[in-house]
Parts: sequence; structure tokens; C-alpha cells
Amino acid sequence: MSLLNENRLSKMFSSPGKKRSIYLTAGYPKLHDTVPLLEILQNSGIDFVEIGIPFSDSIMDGPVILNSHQIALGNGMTMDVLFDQLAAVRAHISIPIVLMGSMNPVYQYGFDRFCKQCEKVGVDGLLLPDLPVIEFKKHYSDFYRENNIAPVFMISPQTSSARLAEIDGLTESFLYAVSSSSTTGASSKMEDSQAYFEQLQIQNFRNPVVIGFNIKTREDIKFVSQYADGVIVGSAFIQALEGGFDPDKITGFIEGLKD
Amino acid sequence: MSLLNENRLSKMFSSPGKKRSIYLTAGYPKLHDTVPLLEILQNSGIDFVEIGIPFSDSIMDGPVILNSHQIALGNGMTMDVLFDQLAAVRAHISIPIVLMGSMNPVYQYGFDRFCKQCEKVGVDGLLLPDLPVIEFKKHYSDFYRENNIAPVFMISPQTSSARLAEIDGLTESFLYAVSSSSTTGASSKMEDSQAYFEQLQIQNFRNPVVIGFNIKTREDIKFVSQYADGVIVGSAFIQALEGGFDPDKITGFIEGLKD
Amino acid sequence: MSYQVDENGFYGPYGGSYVPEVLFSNVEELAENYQAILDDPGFQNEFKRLLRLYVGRETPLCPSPYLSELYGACIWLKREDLCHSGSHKINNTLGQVLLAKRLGKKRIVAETGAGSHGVATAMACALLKMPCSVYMGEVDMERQFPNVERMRLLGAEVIPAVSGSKTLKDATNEAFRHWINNPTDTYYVIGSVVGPHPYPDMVTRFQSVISRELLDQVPELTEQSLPDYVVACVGGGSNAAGSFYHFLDHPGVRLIAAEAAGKGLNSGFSAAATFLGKEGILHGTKTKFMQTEEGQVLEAHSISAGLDYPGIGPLHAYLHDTGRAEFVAVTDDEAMAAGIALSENEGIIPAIESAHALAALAQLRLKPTDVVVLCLSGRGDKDLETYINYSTSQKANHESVK
Amino acid sequence: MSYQVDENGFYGPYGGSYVPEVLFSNVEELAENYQAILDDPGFQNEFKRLLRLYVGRETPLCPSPYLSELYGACIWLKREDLCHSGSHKINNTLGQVLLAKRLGKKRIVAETGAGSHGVATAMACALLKMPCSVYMGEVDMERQFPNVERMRLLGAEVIPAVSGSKTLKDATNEAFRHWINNPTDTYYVIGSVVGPHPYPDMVTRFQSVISRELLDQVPELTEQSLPDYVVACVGGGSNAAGSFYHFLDHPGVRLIAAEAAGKGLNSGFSAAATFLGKEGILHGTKTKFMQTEEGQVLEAHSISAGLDYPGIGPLHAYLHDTGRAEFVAVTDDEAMAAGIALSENEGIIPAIESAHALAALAQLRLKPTDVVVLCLSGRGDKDLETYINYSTSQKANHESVK
Ligand SMILES: Cc1ncc(COP(=O)(O)O)c(C=O)c1O
Ligand SMILES: Cc1ncc(COP(=O)(O)O)c(C=O)c1O
Repeated sequence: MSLLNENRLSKMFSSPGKKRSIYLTAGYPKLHDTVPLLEILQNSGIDFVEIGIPFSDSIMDGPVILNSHQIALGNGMTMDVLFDQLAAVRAHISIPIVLMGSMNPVYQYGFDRFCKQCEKVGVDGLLLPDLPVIEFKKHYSDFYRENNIAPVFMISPQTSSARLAEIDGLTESFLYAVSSSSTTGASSKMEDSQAYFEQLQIQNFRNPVVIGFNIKTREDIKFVSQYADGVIVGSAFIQALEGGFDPDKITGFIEGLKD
Repeated sequence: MSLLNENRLSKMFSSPGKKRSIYLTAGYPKLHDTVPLLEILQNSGIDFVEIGIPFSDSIMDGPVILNSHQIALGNGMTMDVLFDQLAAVRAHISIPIVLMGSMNPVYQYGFDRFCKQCEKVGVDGLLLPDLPVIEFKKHYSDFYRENNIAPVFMISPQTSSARLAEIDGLTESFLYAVSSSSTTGASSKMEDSQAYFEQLQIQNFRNPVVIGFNIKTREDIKFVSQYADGVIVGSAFIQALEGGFDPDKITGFIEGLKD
Repeated sequence: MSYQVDENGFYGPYGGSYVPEVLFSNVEELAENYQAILDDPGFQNEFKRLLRLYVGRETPLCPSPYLSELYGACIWLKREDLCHSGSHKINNTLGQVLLAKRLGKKRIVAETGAGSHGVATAMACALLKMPCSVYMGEVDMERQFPNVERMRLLGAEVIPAVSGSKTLKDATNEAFRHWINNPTDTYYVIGSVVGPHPYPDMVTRFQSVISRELLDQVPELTEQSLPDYVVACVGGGSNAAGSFYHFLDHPGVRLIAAEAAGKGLNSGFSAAATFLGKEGILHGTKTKFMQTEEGQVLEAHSISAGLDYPGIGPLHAYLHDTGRAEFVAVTDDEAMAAGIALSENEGIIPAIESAHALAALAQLRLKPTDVVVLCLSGRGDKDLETYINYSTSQKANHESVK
Repeated sequence: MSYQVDENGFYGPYGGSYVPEVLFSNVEELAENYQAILDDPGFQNEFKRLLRLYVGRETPLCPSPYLSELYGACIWLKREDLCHSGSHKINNTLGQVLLAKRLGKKRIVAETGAGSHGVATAMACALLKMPCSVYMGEVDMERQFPNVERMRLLGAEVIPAVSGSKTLKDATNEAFRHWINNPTDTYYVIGSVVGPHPYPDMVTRFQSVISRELLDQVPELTEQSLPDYVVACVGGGSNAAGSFYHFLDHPGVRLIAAEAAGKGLNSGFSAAATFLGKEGILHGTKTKFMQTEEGQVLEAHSISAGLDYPGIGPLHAYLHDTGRAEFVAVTDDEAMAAGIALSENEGIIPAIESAHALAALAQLRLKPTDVVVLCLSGRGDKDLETYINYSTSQKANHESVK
């Protein structure tokens, strides 16, 4: 019952294998690092990326990603700059792109206008953690559909089964399951979430499940991949960028995550 | 209607002329300075002296005399030391001596015992500024009379005429009129009290009136003597002792007060 | 027109619940239960008993001869400064901590600006035996140090918020993050009528005891059954919401909200959200706040730590748009002068927050018969350093002009 | 047996009026007029109105679950800490400043130890438009600095007392000297039930509002018409006198007065006048105070500036000798521990003075049915530094022992 036309995300998920994804903050560590980073990620075999839209007051994020937001804003990252960069990317980047961020910058940009731009520049999915499902349904779902943007929602250990079903129904592409109840970059151990992961596994979701938050090492990925269709590495990647963007180091980092 | 036997004070006041008196603190500046000081004062023609019994918390006194109390206490001045010193004095000192001090040290010594000692060592008068007249009448007047100690009371610009009459009636020797409403050593000008002094003059007191507090200079003495039977110099004298007891300086100070 | 929250948590276009999924069930649990708990007679009795015996309510409505003469009207002070803890904030924290216990929560987290809410939370937690962590901006910890000491003495953990402007907004972010990291056992005691539904309504209801008392006090003490004006300062807006609540449906009562203009509305150092803000989503609610074109939140400035917040609660955004409340901007200087004047002329040292309400009186055109009730939301003990430094620097300026 | 002052100003052998002649007419004027003024309905109305609307009376009688459990009795706190100004002292200062106006006085002088009385005087003076000078020992100015700032902000002049131990006794000396130098226009607002007659009785009567309220509150809130115990700390003794007053003639009510033992009764650093003092004359009254054989006043020591006074009021000396009140000595350490415990367990930070009363509970042998009323005379905001430093040094000691 997909409402979307063929979309890079759904195509990617329909291919076999566990997916690996990287989160990066737009405009970090330097304003124009985003495009070359995307190239490296694609070349290293990353299946899809999430690009964080920096926000001054992102409550979902821990210190590492927060800091990247501050720096990106300081670098001059804005919605228009981001869309300009992305517009240039699609010539040579084919992996799916999910934009992720707090509601307010999108709201100020204009939700409709934002979704139109997303489609234009080839964004495949949109995850706004503080957009409530009820608001999505009432005001915004049309904008996603009309612009062929896959709605992505988070689910957490706190999410009730009734709500899991509802979210699964609204989601197109994948469910973003947080590995534990935390902000990004917390120090939780994946093993501690095993029971939750097992529970996720036995749900009969329409959508593939990707697990994110606090996944740092090859071992984490191996462990988590047993239970999900994919994993996302965020803070650990941002941390690898902290000294400045060094292509070899980044390639090494990605290689290090592989089995 | 004197209840007292012949007493040095009354004899002194019955002689003609304005009287001059000095206040000193017992045990100041050094513990045993009191006796040689008395000698100088007598030799310089001072008519009578008041000796202050040091008290830790004398509320009638300003900084100069307060400080002398602290030092005297530090020097080891006690009631017994004072009586010992005075006992030795009467061999060569004939001018009248008035003891002055706060109630509490006298109360702790024992009022009766205190008065007996006073008589023994030749004290002529006793002024306890915080002994209320009503208490004097009720509990203490007998001790004065039995030991031939002249009761001295203060009067102030605040004292009502009814009370002036009562105090005059209880007093034997002289009325101690404060030059203005103040602690000792304040900076009030004698001229400012002229109206009060004139008022004092027209009262028909049984007792001579001596004015004290804040009298510092020969001019002060001259001015005040127009209105009273005598004057007392206190803080200014203590101040003259501040560097240490120098007999020549003290003689000079006393000479400087003379007309 | 209704000024009550609707079933989805909105006041007109404002309000709602914009929280990450991790917090959804927490907030939903609260939204579903708060009304029933608040209306439960057992809860009501316990809450009222604590307000009376522990907080010392009711607080007096005290005539102000000085202000009445100055402004030519009958001016009364609602003395929330006399509440235990030193401000109105305790009305809310006792209510929420009691409620948290009903919900079976085991730990409390809170944010604080001036420290008033932090102290009030720490007190409620000490009394009701709940461990308590309070986030406070580093800048605020310095300017309201006595309150930091009080919280610590009360056994609360005070955690410095070091991000952003290091003030209330950032402490709120950190408290949200703490909650996200501890969603099951922790209850977040929000300190004002902000945050996701049902916080704005719940906090308003706890604070509405202020206007509830006024409904009796005004006719008892004045010649009118209703005041002509109710004046309160607005940080997030809880003392204002509590003071306005029972008068919302009496259109004859003019509601005046004093916002912090900081160094001046156009100075770039201000916190006047209705003047400088626009609609957006912050801290889980849709409301008005100061932000860039891009939707980045602007740092607020006010000399008063409790008003140093870029937004206001959704109820106030709605009262502003509908014109039901009138918003007035008060500068740092105006507030400080008003606070010092009340200290010297009436022996009441107001919190600098409350001093903004005092200064707002100068902007009203009062008639001699007007009955004005001003919510004196807190005492200025926490602000002594600021007052003294301000007086000293004013005197120095004055000298150098001469 | 009567515990009322006699017509000469005595309680048994204690009391009276030992003032220099310069002050005689002032004190006499007061003694002759205070009863009539206090009984005047106009004065009563104005005083009661201010207590209600300005001070926030009545203060609640608040159950203490923590102390009740700890000591196995029904323990209630009389919340004078909730009074405007932060302590019971304002009951007295409003009364006296109103009275000073009736007497046509133009200026106020006061002494202060903890600063509570100074602040309360400055507040009454600001409200009633009287210029105000407050003497405060230099040592006390340091340890109660927030109160110095409050007084200044209230427009009072704070004058350091630099003689002697630089604490309350010396501030009192200086205030007396100030009064001696300005007897006609100045009224001396004494801060406790000390000084020459009629101050002890007058201050007792102003403070007796505390026990007046208890007469209603105890039967309303407990199952008894009278408490079994009333407990209060004693510096000069005003909060104790006010708490005891209406129970003096009910011999079934045990009256417990907590004195400051400082570092221990025999340490040489104490302020427990009934244990270490003897009869004598100080500050215009005959009472018990600590002194040498020679009658020199000893310096008191207490960690609490408000109890750091070598004497007590004459009523208390009499209650001590007659056995009507029982005196208990509480050390610095015991008081600090009790104050910190109440903060952590009940969310009430008591003044260190009041913490002495809290610690005294440990010395009573309470039964489960006993109804104990404890006068929480003030809040500890002024004492934060002392509390925090004490906690820190306790922890350091603890560490070094390990
Ligand atoms: C005394 C006082 N008044 C007012 C405020 C502002 O908060 P609100 O607008 O929620 O009343 C604060 C906040 O800390 C405060 O401490
Ligand atoms: C809070 C408090 N309690 C008690 C006292 C002691 O005074 P009194 O014994 O007169 O009540 C003081 C004195 O400053 C005080 O501040």
C-alpha cells in the first residue's frame, strides 16, 4: 500500500542483506565537507545516509552531535545552503538520503516548500523526531506523499504495541528503532538491549527495522545486525570527524566497522 | 540635711571658687599609673578627681574612655587592685576622690562590701550612672550613708524638673550635669548648650553643680564655669595619656587648661 | 471564547505535544491521567493541606500605599513572595511531585532559571522523599548562587548546563535530555506553563490557586468584587497564568503581562517573546519565541534569570493573539529601579522577575478608582548581589556624569 | 505564681531599668505609655492588620513527619520562618515602630546579631517611613552578609560595631550609645526581650501573637487542646517568650528553652547563659549572663549569630529559677546536624538559631502521644554560607579520618 512512487530507499531495502547507514551533520566539520563525505560513504559501500539539519536546541542529541550542530551553524549552514549542496550531489551520489532534524527549522522554512525542495534535490526520506504522529496525520502527510518523501519515524523501548502498529502503518521505508531510551551518543551497551531487540524481531512489521543510537564498533554492528535489517552509526562517526575531515581516516573508520 | 559626716567633698565645695576636676581610668595607661597621676593632679591644683572603674561594656562611654577601660582591664585592674592602690594613696593625697563606674562590677563585688572598702581607703563619693534612683532608694542608700560615701548622680538635659528636685534631694556633694545628651568624648560644642546651662543656673539646687562631658579646652572651661560650680575634664585627659604617661606632658596639659 | 486547553492540548493554534518518541508514552500517560488525579478528592485534600500547612497559603493580598500614591490608584500586592521557598513556584512543584508519586515515579528531574523552581522542586522532593536532579545554566548558577546553595543543602543534585547561552533555555534542553535518557522511572517537573501538553494546562491549574484566593480577597478587602487589572511578569508564564486563570472569562478584568525587554526591545539583548518572537516549536510545544529566520532559537537576555527565556507558554501566545491579555515590555533598568523603590519605600525586596511587573504599572493609564492586583511572584533574597552591584554601578555612573 | 512583669518592671528579682540618666525620661515615657498604646483599639487594629496583610500571619502550624518519626511523638513546627522578613522578629519591629510613631519619634536605631532583627527593623521603617540605623558586630556582618545587603537595599544604614567580640553584645552597646547621643528624636527598637523595663514585657507582648495563634491551632490540628511541650531557642529570648506566653499559666505545658552551648558548655566557647551565667546588670536590666568573678561581661560564642549573646531576658532568668521553663544546652555541632537534617528530610532550611530548638528535641524523653510544638523562628537563607562550609568541613574531616 505504498503511496510513494519507486524511491531509492524502498529499492535499497528490497535488495538482500543487512544495511549499514551513517549519520552526518550537514555542514560539519566544514561547511562544504558534506558532499565529499557522501562520496566516500558511497564508495565505502554504505547503503544509505542520514543527514542531520543542524538546530540550536536539539533535545534528542547528546554532546557529540550537539557540538557538531553548533559548529555547522557557526560555519553558516542553512536550509538553502544544504539544498544547494544536495542539488549538486545527485549527479554522482546514488545512495538514498534521509534528512533528519528538529521540527522548528522545517516549520519556519515552510513544510510544503521544504518537501518540494526535498523532492527536487533527491532526498528520499524525512525523519523529524519531534513531529508527533497525530500532527503528521492531520497536517503534514500530504506534503510527504505529494513530494515522494518517505516518512520515517522512530520507535523506542517505550513505544506501546498499539502505537508500534500505527507507526508502522504510517511509515514508508523503514522504522528507526533507537537501541535504548537515550539521547544520541550515550554509552549504553548493545547487549543490554538484547531483550528489546528480540521483541522487535518477532513483531510483524510492514517495514524493515533499522537500529540506531550508541552503535560504535564492529562488534556492536555484528550483534545488532542479528536482530534488525540494518544499523546506523552516528556519534561515533561524528567523533571520527572531530579532528577535521581526513578522507583516509574516514575510509579507515568505515572499513573498521566491516566484519 | 547632710547625712554624711564631714567629708572631703563637701569641705572642698564649701571653699570659694570654681572647681576643676579630672577623670581618669583606674589602671590606665599602665596598671600602677593611677597613684603617680593622682599626685600630679593634686600638685597641679586640681580640686578633686573621679576615678573610673573599668568595665567591659560601659555604655555611657565613647571610644576614648572605652579604649582606656579595655587597656586597664588588660593591664589587670580589678576592684581589689584598685582598693589596694587607693589605700596607699591617702598618706599623701588629700583631694577628694569620687569613684565612677557601671553597676555590675560593684554588684558582683557586693554593694555593702564595696562601700565599706570605699570608706576604708578614703573614697569620698560614688557615681554609678546606671544605678536608678528608685533602686538606690530601695536597696542601696543605707550603704552609702553608713560608710560616709557621698552619693553622686547625673542630671541631663532630658531630666524633668520634678526629677531634678528628687535627685538634688538624694545627692550629697554635687550634681554631675552632662554638658549635652551624649556619651563621653562626643564632639558637642559648649556654646550649643548655653540655654541648658542658663536653665541649670536658675534652679535652686541644694548641691553645687559640676558640668562634665566633652570639655576639652581652656576656652570650654572658661565658658562653662560661668554657669556652674565646677567642671570635669575626662576624654581629653585620657587622650593626653594615650602615648603613655609622661609627667611633664601631663603637667603641661593641666597648665594648659588654666586661664 | 474559551481559554481552556482543548482535548488535543491546544489553545487555538498554540500548544500540542511535540516530543520525541522516547518521551511519548510518558507524556501521554500524564495527559491521560492528570485531570483525573487533579480532580481526585484525595489528591485535592493532600495538595490543599500542604499548600496551607507547609507553603503557608493563603498568601495575603497586601495594600501598597507607596505604589498607590505613586500611580494614583488602589494597588494591591498578591504576596507569593511569602510562600515557603520564596516564590509561587512551590504551588506547582508540590502538585507535580505529588502527582509523580501517584504515577509511581521514582526520581525527579527539573530545570531552573532563577533557581526558584529548582529550590521549590528540591523542597517538594525532600518533603515527599524523591531523589532530585536540577539542571541550571552555568551563567544562572553564578548570578543566583544562593539558590544553588539552597538546592544542595536540600539534598538535590545541581547539574550545570554548559551549552548555548548557559541559561534557562539550555537548562531546559538538558532536563529534556536527562528525561529522554531515563524515561521509565523519572518524572520531569517543568517549572512553568511551557513544554508539551499537558504541562501548560497542568501547571496553570496548580498555579490557579493564586487567582482562586483573589476571588475571595478582592471583594473582602476592596470595594469591588473583581479587580480592574491583574498584573504579572511572564518568564514562561506560570505566575501570570495562575494570577489570570479565574479572571479569564471576566472580560472586564484587564490582564497585563510584563515581559523582559532586557537592554531594550531593539538592543539585541532582550527576552520579550511576544514583541520579538514568532510562532514555532520549542521544548515540545508550539508557541511564540525568539528565533532567526532559519528557525534557530535566539539567546534571550534579561537581568532576571527567571525571565531569561526566549519563549512563553502557549496559553500566553494565545492570550496575546486574541488580545485577552496585554503585553508590556520592561527593560532591565526599569525593573531594577522598581525593585529598589519597593524595597526602600515598602520594606519588600521583590525578586527581579516580580520587579518587572512592578515597573509595568508605569505603562498603564490608571484612574484613582482602579483596583489593581499585582502578583509579587517572589522575594529578592536570591537577587541581592545583582541589586547591590546594580546600585553601586548606577551610583558610579552618576558620579562620572557629574 | 505570676509570670507577668510587676509594676516596677520586675519578674521576681530580675528586670528593672538600669539606664543612665540621659535615657531615663525616654524609658520612663515608654514604660508609662506602652500599656495604654498596646491596648488602644486603633493601635491593635493597625498592628493586627499589618501582621495579617504585610507579615502574612497567621503562620501555619505544620506537622513534621520526619521529626515525628525520628523522635516517636507528634511534632509540629510553628512556621515563623514564613513571616515576611524571614523570622519572627518582624512581629516585634512592626509593633515598636508603630509605637515609636505614636510617641512622635523621628528616627529609629536598632542592634542586630544575625541580622534578622536588623532586616525586620529596616522593613518596618521602610514601610512606616522612618529613617533607620542598625548596629551590627563586624564578625556578624561577615557571617550574615546577605542580611547586611538586605538592610542596605531597604535603605537602612548599617554601622559596624568594632568593639569587644564584635558580635551582638557589642552591637547592643553601640545602639545604646547611639541612643544616648540622640535621646529626643530617636527611638531604640530592641530586638529581643532584653534591655530596661518595659522592653522585655513589651517585646514579649508583641511576640505573644505566636502562642495566641497556637491556642487555636493546637486544638484545631491535634487531638489535644494544649500541647505537651513548647520548644524554642533562646538568644535574648523573644521567640521563646512569644511561644511560651499564653501557656505560662498552664503548668501542664512543658516549656523547653534551647540555649547555645557553642563548642560545649565547658569549652570556653559557649553562650548558654543559664548554665554558665549568674545574676548581674547588663544592657539596662538585671538578669543572668556570663561574666567573670569581677563582673566583666564574657564574650559569648555560638555558630549562630542570633544566639551569640552572653545573657538572656529577665523573664527567662525567672522562668529558669522557678523551674517553669526547662533549659537545654545545644552545641554548634548538634544544631548544624539538626538544621541540615531538616533541610534534607523536610525541605525546610531553618535558621541556625532555630536549629538549636530542633536539636533540643533529642534531649526530651518523648512519648508517642506527646504533642510537641516547636517554634521554627526563622529561615536559614542568611546562613547558607555557614551551612555549606560546615558540610564541606565535616566531609573533609570524615575523609581524613578514613
Ligand atoms: C520569582 C519568580 N517570578 C517569576 C518567574 C518567571 O516564571 P513564570 O513566568 O513561570 O512565573 C520566576 C522564574 O524563575 C521566578 O523565580
Ligand atoms: C531566626 C532567629 N531565631 C532566634 C533568634 C534569637 O532571638 P530571640 O531569642 O530573641 O528569639 C534570632 C536572632 O537574631 C533569629 O534571627
